[in-house]
Amino acid sequence: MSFIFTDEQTMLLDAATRLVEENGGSAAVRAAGASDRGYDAAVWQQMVEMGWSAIVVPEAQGGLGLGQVELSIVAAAAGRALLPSPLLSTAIAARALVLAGTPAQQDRWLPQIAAGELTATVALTGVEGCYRPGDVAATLRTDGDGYRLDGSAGFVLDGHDAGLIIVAAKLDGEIRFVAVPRGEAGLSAERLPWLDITRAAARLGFDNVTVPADAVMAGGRFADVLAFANATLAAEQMGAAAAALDITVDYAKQRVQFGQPIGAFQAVKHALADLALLVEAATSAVWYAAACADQRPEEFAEAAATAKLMASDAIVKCSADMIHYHGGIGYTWEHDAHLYFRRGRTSASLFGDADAQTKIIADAIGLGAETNDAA
Amino acid sequence: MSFIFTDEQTMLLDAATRLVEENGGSAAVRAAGASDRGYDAAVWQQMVEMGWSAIVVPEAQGGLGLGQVELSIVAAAAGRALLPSPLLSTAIAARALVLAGTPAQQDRWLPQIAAGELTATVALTGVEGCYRPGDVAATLRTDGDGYRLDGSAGFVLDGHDAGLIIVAAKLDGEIRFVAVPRGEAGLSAERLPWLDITRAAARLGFDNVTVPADAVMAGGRFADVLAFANATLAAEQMGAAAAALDITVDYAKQRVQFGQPIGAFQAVKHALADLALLVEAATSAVWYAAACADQRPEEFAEAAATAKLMASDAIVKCSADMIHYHGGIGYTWEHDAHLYFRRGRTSASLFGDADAQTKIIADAIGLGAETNDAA
Amino acid sequence: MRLDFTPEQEAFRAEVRTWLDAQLSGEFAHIREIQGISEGAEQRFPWERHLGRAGWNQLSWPKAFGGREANLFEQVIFHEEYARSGAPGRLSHVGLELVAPTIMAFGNDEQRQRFLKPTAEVEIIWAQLFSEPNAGSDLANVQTRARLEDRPGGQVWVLEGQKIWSSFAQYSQWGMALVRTEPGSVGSKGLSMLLIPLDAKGVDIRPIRQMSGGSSFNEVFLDGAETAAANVLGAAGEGWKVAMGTLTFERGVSTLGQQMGFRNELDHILRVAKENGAARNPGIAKRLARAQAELRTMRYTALRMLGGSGLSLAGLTYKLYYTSWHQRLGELAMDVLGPAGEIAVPGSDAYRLQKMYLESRSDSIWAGTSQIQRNIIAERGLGLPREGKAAR
Amino acid sequence: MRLDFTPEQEAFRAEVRTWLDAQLSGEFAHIREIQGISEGAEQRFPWERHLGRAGWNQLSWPKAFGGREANLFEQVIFHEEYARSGAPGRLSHVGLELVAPTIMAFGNDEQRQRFLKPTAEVEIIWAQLFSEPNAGSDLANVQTRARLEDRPGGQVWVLEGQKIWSSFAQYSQWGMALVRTEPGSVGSKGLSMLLIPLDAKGVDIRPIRQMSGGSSFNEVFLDGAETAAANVLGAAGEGWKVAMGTLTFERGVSTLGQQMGFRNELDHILRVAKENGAARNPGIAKRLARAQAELRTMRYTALRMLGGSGLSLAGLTYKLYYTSWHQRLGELAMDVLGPAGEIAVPGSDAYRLQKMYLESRSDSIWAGTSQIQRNIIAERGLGLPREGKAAR
Repeated sequence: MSFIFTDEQTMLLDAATRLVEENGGSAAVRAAGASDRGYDAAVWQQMVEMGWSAIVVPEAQGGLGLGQVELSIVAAAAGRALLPSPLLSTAIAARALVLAGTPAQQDRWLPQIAAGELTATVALTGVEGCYRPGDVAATLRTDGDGYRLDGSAGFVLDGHDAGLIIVAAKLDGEIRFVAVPRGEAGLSAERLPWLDITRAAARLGFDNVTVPADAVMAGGRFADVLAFANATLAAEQMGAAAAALDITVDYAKQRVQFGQPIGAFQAVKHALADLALLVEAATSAVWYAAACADQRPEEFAEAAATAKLMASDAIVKCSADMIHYHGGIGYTWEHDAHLYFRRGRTSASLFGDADAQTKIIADAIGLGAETNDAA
Repeated sequence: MSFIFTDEQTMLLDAATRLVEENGGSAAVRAAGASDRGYDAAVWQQMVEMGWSAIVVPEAQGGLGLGQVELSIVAAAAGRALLPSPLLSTAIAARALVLAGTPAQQDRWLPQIAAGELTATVALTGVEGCYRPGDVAATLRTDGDGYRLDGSAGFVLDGHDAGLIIVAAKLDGEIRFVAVPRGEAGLSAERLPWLDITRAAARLGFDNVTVPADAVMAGGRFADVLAFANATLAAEQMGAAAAALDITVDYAKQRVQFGQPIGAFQAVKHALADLALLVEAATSAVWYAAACADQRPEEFAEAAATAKLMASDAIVKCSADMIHYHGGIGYTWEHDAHLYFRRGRTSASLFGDADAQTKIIADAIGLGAETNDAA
Repeated sequence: MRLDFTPEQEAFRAEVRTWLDAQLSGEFAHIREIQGISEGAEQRFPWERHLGRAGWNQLSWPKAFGGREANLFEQVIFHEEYARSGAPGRLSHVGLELVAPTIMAFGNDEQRQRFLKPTAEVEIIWAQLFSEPNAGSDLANVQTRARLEDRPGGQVWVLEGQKIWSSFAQYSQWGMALVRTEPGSVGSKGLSMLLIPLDAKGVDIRPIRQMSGGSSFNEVFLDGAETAAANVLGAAGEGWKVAMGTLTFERGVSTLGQQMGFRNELDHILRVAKENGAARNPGIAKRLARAQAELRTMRYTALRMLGGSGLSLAGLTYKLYYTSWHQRLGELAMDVLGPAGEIAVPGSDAYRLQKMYLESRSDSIWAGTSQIQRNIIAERGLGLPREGKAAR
Repeated sequence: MRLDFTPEQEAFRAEVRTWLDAQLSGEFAHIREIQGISEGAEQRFPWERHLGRAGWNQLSWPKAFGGREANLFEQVIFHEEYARSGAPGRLSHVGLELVAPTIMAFGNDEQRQRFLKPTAEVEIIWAQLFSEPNAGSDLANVQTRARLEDRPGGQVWVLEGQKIWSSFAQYSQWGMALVRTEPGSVGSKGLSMLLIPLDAKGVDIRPIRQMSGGSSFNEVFLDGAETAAANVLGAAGEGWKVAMGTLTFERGVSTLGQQMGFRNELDHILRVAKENGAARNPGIAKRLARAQAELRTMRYTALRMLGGSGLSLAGLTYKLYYTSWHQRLGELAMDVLGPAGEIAVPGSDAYRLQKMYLESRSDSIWAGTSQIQRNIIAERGLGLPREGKAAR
């Protein structure tokens, strides 16, 4: 049992922190978010060179074969600066391929992902953005030896740009993942005018898209893919929450009113202490979930839901208080507080909101039937 | 339109405040609550002499024919000191008689109540203490010219002592009130070991109790009686919340730590300011509900539920913080903080908890069907 | 404790309603479409001038200043009817609710004669120039300086400094500015309240883009801006007293109009919740019911505050209460919309409610932060001691 | 970042479990029935002495003092197994977790020799005598005085004053008292930490009845009580340094045992909620799930805090987090029970949970109020400046 990073993990954290510090910053993040792609390809190239696209890809497919702890380390670092990149979307897609793909599918796509030649994403929900199996709005039907895909998907991270989309679709009522490469006829993508302006999400349309039989994966891993998505997103949120707190603490030390730094007033001090509680709780929950992913799969569903719940609480509250304790300046467009605030709201609902996460936890403690009507 | 008391109401308030100050106090309240009766009969006699038992009794039956504002004035004054008396139970029973009783029933009972010769109470729920119509656990069945009453009732204020009990009972699935005098054969009463030690509640048993036909009242007023009960209880809660805040504010001005009164520390100051918000909100809601009772019956159900919700919030939070900001002393048996805290919890659930009140409000704003599963 | 209005008051209500209905189904029909506090200024000013010419803007003012001397209840009725009509809030709010009462209370006859009528008729739009980058919560820390200088036409005040967070200053002709007129003075001493023309040289007004995208606030740079020596409100050196007077006017009858705006927002959210099924989620339904309960409570608190005499505890708590309520309403709106609310297509429910959600974040900052409000409630309302001097 | 235990650690777990199971199904079977922190003292002391004689109380201590020098993980395992066994919390907590570490850190060899073994074996039960009526949050305001006087057998400290909130002092033979030994000194200067016998003349111990009905706390009146001159821990005048050392021991491995107690409470509430149908209320179900999530989180925070080096931010936040969690759990318990929970018949679910609900109200007061915790987190954890001196 150990609660500290290995030397390798510490090195990864240091390198990630450096990369993000060098490429983050308000202007760069805003410009990247507002660009057509939604991120800076040069920054992504740097991440690829540092091996981030290969972290969760098995060594057999040219990856690093590392775990959720390592993925969470880089996600948290990127989250601190809200640095846009296809890291999250691509890592979750890679996870989906590892979990549900056939060996042939894995051999086809994962080496390209590991090498940074291909970005990928997952399409897990309809346009309403809920994540119960019933909310999946893409449908597969058999057509000769293969299939056709119809319907739509919402809130697809980098969905207008990613080279490969792992789509959750219903086949005879069961959810299956299918790998749809960009450019497939009948696939349309429209970037959404999202509340979050530091990352891109798209609405996808599937209009009679041809899906060869060998593009359909095994079923039954929908909840698992969601859990990995949430565990990784939670790491990002935790990083963002910690940054929002740190920036606010720094401001409270410098901003003088009534002859002393506002951070010397108990009202401010105690509010910031309460935020520290949330950040520390998120930190504990995120690393616990990451460790479970790698070492205790039987606890992972609950741990991932817990991490998402705690990290959402932290980013939502820290960013709201970031605005407030900066005063008028914090309410301006030029200040970054609203970027964190926007990320707080959108990330809390992405891959399943607090109700969805508490439902998973309730299931784990035997309250499953009782909370069905709460979902 | 006017938002201030009339001269008569102000005089009533002053007199009530005086009576409560003269008869309240920690030792007197504790002794009265712990006595067999649950209150001090001499204090009740004073209240009777001041006309409190006659407030809501129509002039035709020897009462004062005053309204809910006047009743709330005396209830709030008693609430401040947690002064035990059959005021609340008797007033609600009188209301029930006015609302649902036949002229003969009113002429029989109300003059005795107004004169203070008879205390009364209402039995509105089963032993679980919920207040949906389905929770009524007393049943009427026809027997010759009259009826028989079976079943039980819980949380009956002064139920072991009151001279008359207005029992909500089901007759062919519909709720009817029946007037059951103490001493009726088959009526049993057991005082409950209640969390609230400054007032008495009992569990009643009905075992084949004879109910003459003329003891049964009109149906359909269950929700109305509950609304009056809650509006009156809310006034009491508001008084108690205001007292809990006042006592805590006084202590914060006197208790010195770190060289200054603790009330000079922003942390304490701001917490007490937040309590003031709750007390002011409760105050607004209570008087608004009282005015509606007398002047806008169509708004009364929602207003009473709102008053109960706001006043419960205030007493629950003020009393919890009363303990906390008194420090160790506030956690002792000898300090009165726990008396307010106990009253907070029990009064919040009495006559319907927060879920029940929000349900009434949701109905009023057209969300009725939607919240059925939340009740 | 009466809830009903007199027949005279009901007749007044009918008059207001009839007038508003006529305007809003006629010449100003388009005005109901305008949403958000920073939209449609070019259509709103003609409407607000129209209200002023009809006497509604100055309803409660003394007859000597062109008012109707309406009592509290008539004001309540007007604000209720105005909000019910769906017409937008006032861009001329600062002039009508803050500057005009200050001029009435502290101005001399000449100033009243000169400014009140054009203010009521929205020929002058006013900006409040109090806050500065280093004088936010700590308002007394004003650094903008004014000194008297001789000019051919007489003495003038010459101003140097920077003001910030001035609502609608980009539309204003005049500003009411709290400035330091005694060199070397500190804190609340040595300040004066000057009325300054904003369309003159030395004044540079720059709108600030707020996090919701719109621009209601401005920075105002004063670099040698001038105003006549006579344009001081109250005596020179008494600026702090005048400013404190202004701030008490913030809790006026217009709070009832604000509440009707809240009512409209809650009704909008209720409608969406019923339409999209969110109201079937028991947690959402409970929060909607609670929002309803608290809004009702707020209304009665406002009436208690306005109907009572002097500064009540209810009045002190009012701003903090609605701030917290409105921010929670913003969150509830987003939860009712669900993730779809994150996608804001102009004109959609999501667009309007998302804007409200974002804009509500400023509530706890302006007009005294929630921390300042709690200090005031605790010290003035509950009589708790001030902190040790070093900590103020 | 590893969650698994080594085979050696698992073997240790088996040893602990086997031993506990044997005792608790044998001689001490009745001990599992005891609930509440102020019940059944006469049965609990023999059990705690038994644990001491078997070496479990001093698991982590150096071998020189009779310990096993167990590492963190073995301690974690022991506390997990102990709590899982259903045996009650320790009345000897003060001696084992606060006094013994203080003696190890600040005592001399003679004191270690004399006190550690009997403390581990619960032959000495200790009271902590720090707080006073006017020294609560402001601990340095200690007024109890001690002066050295000559006696036939040598010099003794003679104590005058009053201590309060001493847990289990009614059972204690010795007390560790923070007293003022330099006449005229103020604040944290001039204090000493004395070890004093409580069964001597001049000591009057009066249990305080707490709002839940039980009596865990005591007032201790010292009126000429004496202790030998040698019974000072650390040097005379260094009492504040010693006291601060003691307070850091409060966040030890025993927090994990406390958490297992929380686990048992939550499991109890879950069982009741499933039995009485409260879990079908979606609002209740969500709160139960959240309590579960936060308890898991707390466990990992505790492990981070214990496994890290030095005083971490996680460690500073720990007490405030569990305080808030536990008080909310008390409220949740009552909501799960519904109004029936207000009727407490001894032995019932309502009785146990109502007691927990009432007792949880003290969590935010003792061992540093929540306000003191927030000051510490902000100043030591976030580096925020101290308030102006006058406000401290």
